[in-house]
Amino acid sequence: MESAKQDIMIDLAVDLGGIAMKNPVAVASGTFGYGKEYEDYLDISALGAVIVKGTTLEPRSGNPPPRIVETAAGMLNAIGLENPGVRAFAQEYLPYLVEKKVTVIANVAGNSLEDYAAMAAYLQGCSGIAGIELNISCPNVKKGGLQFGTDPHMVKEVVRAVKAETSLPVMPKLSPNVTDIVAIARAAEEGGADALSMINTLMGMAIDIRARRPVLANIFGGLSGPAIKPVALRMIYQVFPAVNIPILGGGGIMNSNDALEFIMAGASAISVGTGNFVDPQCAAEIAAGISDYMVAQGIGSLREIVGAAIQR
Amino acid sequence: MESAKQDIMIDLAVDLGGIAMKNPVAVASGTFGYGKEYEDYLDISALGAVIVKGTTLEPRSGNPPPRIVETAAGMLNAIGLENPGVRAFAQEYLPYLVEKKVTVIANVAGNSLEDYAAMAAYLQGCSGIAGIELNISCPNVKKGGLQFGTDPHMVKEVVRAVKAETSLPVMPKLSPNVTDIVAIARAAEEGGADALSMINTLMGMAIDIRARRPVLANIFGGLSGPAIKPVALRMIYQVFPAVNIPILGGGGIMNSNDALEFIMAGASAISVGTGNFVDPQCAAEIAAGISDYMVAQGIGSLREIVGAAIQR
Amino acid sequence: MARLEKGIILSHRQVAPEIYSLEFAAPALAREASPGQFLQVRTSPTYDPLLRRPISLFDAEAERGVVTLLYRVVGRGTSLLTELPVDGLVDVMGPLGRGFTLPERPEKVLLVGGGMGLAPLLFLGRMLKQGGSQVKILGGAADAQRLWAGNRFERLGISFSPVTVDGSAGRQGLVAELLADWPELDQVDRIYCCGPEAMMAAVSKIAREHNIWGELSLEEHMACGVGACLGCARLLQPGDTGYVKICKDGPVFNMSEVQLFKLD
Amino acid sequence: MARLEKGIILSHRQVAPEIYSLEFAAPALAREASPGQFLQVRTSPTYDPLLRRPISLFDAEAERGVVTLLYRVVGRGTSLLTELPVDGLVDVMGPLGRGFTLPERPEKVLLVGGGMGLAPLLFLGRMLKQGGSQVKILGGAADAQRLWAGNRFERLGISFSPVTVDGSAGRQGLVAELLADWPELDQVDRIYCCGPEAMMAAVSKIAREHNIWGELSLEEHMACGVGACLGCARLLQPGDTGYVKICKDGPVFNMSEVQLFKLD
Ligand SMILES: Cc1cc2nc3c(=O)[nH]c(=O)nc-3n(C[C@H](O)[C@H](O)[C@H](O)COP(=O)(O)OP(=O)(O)OC[C@H]3O[C@@H](n4cnc5c(N)ncnc54)[C@H](O)[C@@H]3O)c2cc1C
Ligand SMILES: Cc1cc2nc3c(=O)[nH]c(=O)nc-3n(C[C@H](O)[C@H](O)[C@H](O)COP(=O)(O)OP(=O)(O)OC[C@H]3O[C@@H](n4cnc5c(N)ncnc54)[C@H](O)[C@@H]3O)c2cc1C
Ligand SMILES: Cc1cc2nc3c(=O)[nH]c(=O)nc-3n(C[C@H](O)[C@H](O)[C@H](O)COP(=O)(O)O)c2cc1C
Ligand SMILES: Cc1cc2nc3c(=O)[nH]c(=O)nc-3n(C[C@H](O)[C@H](O)[C@H](O)COP(=O)(O)O)c2cc1C
Ligand code: FES
Ligand code: FES
Repeated sequence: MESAKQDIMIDLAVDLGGIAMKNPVAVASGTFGYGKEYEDYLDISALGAVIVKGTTLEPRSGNPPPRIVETAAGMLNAIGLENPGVRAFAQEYLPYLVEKKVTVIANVAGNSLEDYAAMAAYLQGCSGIAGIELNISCPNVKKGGLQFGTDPHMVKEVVRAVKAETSLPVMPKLSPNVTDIVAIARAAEEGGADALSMINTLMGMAIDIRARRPVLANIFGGLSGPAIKPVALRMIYQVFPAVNIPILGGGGIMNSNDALEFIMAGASAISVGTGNFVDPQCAAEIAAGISDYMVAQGIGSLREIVGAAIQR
Repeated sequence: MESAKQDIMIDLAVDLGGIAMKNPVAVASGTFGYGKEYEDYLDISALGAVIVKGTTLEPRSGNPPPRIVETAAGMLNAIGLENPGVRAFAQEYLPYLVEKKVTVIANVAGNSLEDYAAMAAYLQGCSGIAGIELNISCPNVKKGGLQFGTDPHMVKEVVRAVKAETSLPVMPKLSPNVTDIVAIARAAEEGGADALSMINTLMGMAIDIRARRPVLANIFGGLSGPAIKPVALRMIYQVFPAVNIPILGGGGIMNSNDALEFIMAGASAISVGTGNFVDPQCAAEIAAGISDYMVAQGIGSLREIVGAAIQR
Repeated sequence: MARLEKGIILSHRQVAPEIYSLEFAAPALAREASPGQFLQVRTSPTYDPLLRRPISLFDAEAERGVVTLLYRVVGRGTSLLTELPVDGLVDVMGPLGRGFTLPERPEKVLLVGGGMGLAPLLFLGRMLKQGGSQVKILGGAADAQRLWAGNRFERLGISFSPVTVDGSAGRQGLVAELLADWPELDQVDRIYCCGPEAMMAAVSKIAREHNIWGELSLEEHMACGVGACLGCARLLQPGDTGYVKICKDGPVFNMSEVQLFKLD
Repeated sequence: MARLEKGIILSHRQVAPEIYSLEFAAPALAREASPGQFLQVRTSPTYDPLLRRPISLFDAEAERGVVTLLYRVVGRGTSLLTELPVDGLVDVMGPLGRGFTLPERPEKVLLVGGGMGLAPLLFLGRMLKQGGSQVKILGGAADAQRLWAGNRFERLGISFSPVTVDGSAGRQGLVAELLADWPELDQVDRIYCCGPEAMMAAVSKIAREHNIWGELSLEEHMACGVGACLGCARLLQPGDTGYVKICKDGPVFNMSEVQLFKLD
């Protein structure tokens, strides 16, 4: 028995709806910049995927500060999608990642269906992008953002519009701020989504009692980190049996045990966001930890345990 | 200036939609039993209100264990509304609270409109109850519970049905697991709610990776504690300008600074739940802390700062 | 009366692999506690970990006003606990729960403890001896080191019969096996037992077969520790309609009430 | 190159009310750091507090391989930090950010520090002296005790002129007032400044009026510390269209770039 385990060939590679990942660990959009920021800390080409900071059609300067505030086992952010625009991204930041042979997933946010479609069309022409994550759930953009992600019909439409413009795998990122996550997930699948990214941040706020006003200039921000893990797991667990496309799971993942919880809840791969801030090497450590677990348990492919916790 | 502050008369009493509270600090349903459990630790008659464990028309034995699990800065519970039924509550547990002159708020949960109405009618006949909190948001009851709290129409109906049976103040407790909390709050107000209790737990889960199954026998549980505070604050902040009835705010309150955040977000009074487990004296300490703050800031009535953080 | 106390730590040291002894001043607690009760211990001033941890009273010396806990590091809470410095404070709630039932007159008593299950038995042994009972203890653990508590029983004049899985002290095997072969079993009036559930199941079976009155101590994850949250629910017998609360109805139950079907 | 390191703590003590000095072994860090840079320090192994805390390099001695931090306890993170024991490890990330610009040839330099703003100036003073510059420092604080760092400057041969709010050391008043009256101001080539924003605003004004080149160090709340999260944004001038990131574009900026309009 013991020796059998040692002989096992571990295959860490994941096909996330057409996005080929070397291992199941991606870094989440907005928490890893464009990769270069973390190059001193880990070998970014060894990551499963780098999901770059959310881009918009035109450059955006983002929200005024304060943009972040720590909360119990979490943090709120209201960056407001500061980014140089999709063209500058492709010209100035993408080449570095391509040179490093990183699996790059672009993350796009728009104010309208047309914005999304235009970005998809533009990215279709850029080589070196493995897939597109649709940020339809950013709580920090006042116009558009939130609506797309909370209405099943709009979710379907935006996915459809993007799919019409690109042959790249398309992965909408679902907002947890909804009554019925399954309906949203099904709508995304119907729209042609190749995978689902779950979850984005919970909408929250903090108040500065000395100043008697919200801490964040934007008032509301997105809650991330360990605090939200139970909610993320629950939503993935609910969605997994309801769809036939793979799920990229995330929300509070800090170590490989957390990652395994997500996988057993139904995630085919996972993303690390806030965890990068706390430990800039944690994405690499999580991949190693998953691999160790597979060896120890005699699991050849992660597929064997995706959704293993689902009670039928 | 300084001397003026010293002279100020602090009035801690709160009228929560007809529920007269000695001070703004209530203990949350399900976290304080029927009061007696904590009598060794604090003077329960000095609390603003004791909201007793959720009761149902008939006794319920609750969910099988495990019923609770700790999470980062929070916990999940799936008690499943274990309780002796509304009659046993009134006969066996209420007299102790009445004798102690506690402001008692009953918390009722039903499987149908009729259940709620019947309990309201029954409680109308019991003396010593200051108000009724409607648990329309318990995520641990499979039938009914969740639906009521997530559909504005149902919320309005259940409040209306209860109001028709009782002259006691009625306070629905809103579920945070919704896309649009403002719509739910407005519906409750339209149904005749005298106050709103916000928020109940977020629906979450945890997975036992060793057993490869959910930790809780019930699979899902309600997330409470400091982890959810940012979400609770956000929802209260959103609802406060949209309604004309007072809000009992709660979700992760552990100390008086937390409580003041809720008050400035729009809560007229607050409830402490999970905090009681961590520090059984914290409800009393929070009331004292609020009072100290008022003295230091020269605030005569809490009303002066309710909603003070709202940006218009 | 239970209370919330911050006790000054008098000593805190590792006594065996993963096992620590924590001694603190808490006169009222030491006076009022009875064996088998437990404390809810705060392991960190922050919100992670959030909940208190239930730990039995290893010893409570009313005269000295001192309480001792014996705990094993198993996770984050207990591992943070090890960092509490001597002269610092430990934040505890208690005494909680229904402890062991002491005999009204002196009896022949056998204590049976496995692993950390030895923890609640020392204080019990002290009180039984005080009441004039004749007390012996069978203690099982992985190895000799983890039977460190044995000395403490001997010091109370309670003869300690060790059993270890690796045979490094006493008989090799399981404590229930030693009990089954115990020569004086038929003279025993009472058995008090604490340890892994499989062990307690085996001990209960032996007690039942020999018609010996017995009590055991159960564990469940807890939030409040006072019966308010209904989190520590347990079905004592498979067919029961209601759940007991380990923190309030227990942790100690009569062996006849409990049918153990949960294996560790 | 920045790195993630766990440094062995060599000394850790309170040096003034609320102020602690933490010295640890980190040879690579000490070698590569430059003055004005900072570390992101983990204050707890749990998730509350979650984020690292930015702390300046008070000193970095390449030869000894030792880094020193000087920090004030203001909240939960820094208060947990005080509990790190000597011989234990401190988990740091760095060196981070753009530090002070050192002159290419020896110059007449004035350091101006207020409160904890003295922290990044010692290492700077050391490097300036090493480069042959003539360095003096004006240091302000609430009282004499909180000017503990003054000695450390003196030891480097940097004359320290104290100002205290309560007059318990040096002139009574604010450090910017001392600067305004500084007799040799017109001979000064450079001013490096760190402290409360109101103080830095006053110092910048004086520098501008006297046409003195100057740098100052800003603070913002941070998550990543490496320019990835875009959390530590700041508008340097009221009309700017873009936000700088304090962690990466700063924390040090030229006084001419910054218009301080945020008062502490
Ligand atoms: C009545 C009672 C008395 C106890 N007496 C002792 C004692 O004297 N010495 C001792 O070493 N241990 C004792 N335990 C077990 C002790 O409570 C757990 O080992 C401890 O809670 C583990 O906490 P952790 O944070 O280190 O582990 P983690 O696994 O990180 O804890 C996670 C959560 O699970 C809970 N938990 C984990 N294991 C247990 C358990 N066995 N029982 C209850 N809750 C658990 C924790 O309290 C926490 O809420 C007792 C348990 C009970 C119920
Ligand atoms: C580049 C830089 C260098 C610094 N160098 C030093 C130093 O050498 N010595 C020193 O004592 N302090 C220094 N500070 C300030 C120090 O970071 C804060 O005092 C510390 O983060 C407070 O943490 P806390 O948990 O104790 O306080 P809390 O108020 O509980 O912290 C809550 C949150 O706010 C953040 N925060 C609070 N105050 C500040 C602040 N002034 N700047 C940035 N974030 C803050 C914390 O990091 C945390 O995320 C520096 C700050 C920056 C940005
Ligand atoms: C500072 C910050 C910036 C973020 N920016 C984006 C973004 O641009 N686009 C996006 O889709 N998600 C963004 N997110 C959300 C994360 O990608 C991730 O979904 C979320 O933080 C939950 O995961 P975590 O708990 O591991 O951080 C951001 C999160 C943080 C903390
Ligand atoms: C163990 C437990 C049991 C609960 N039972 C009930 C209940 O019976 N009825 C109800 O309306 N809310 C119940 N709640 C929710 C709390 O009343 C409160 O709304 C929630 O825990 C959020 O507040 P907190 O973070 O302060 O705990 C329960 C919460 C916990 C933790
Ligand atoms: S732990 Fe709350 S009822 Fe037992
Ligand atoms: S702290 Fe993340 S960009 Fe500066």
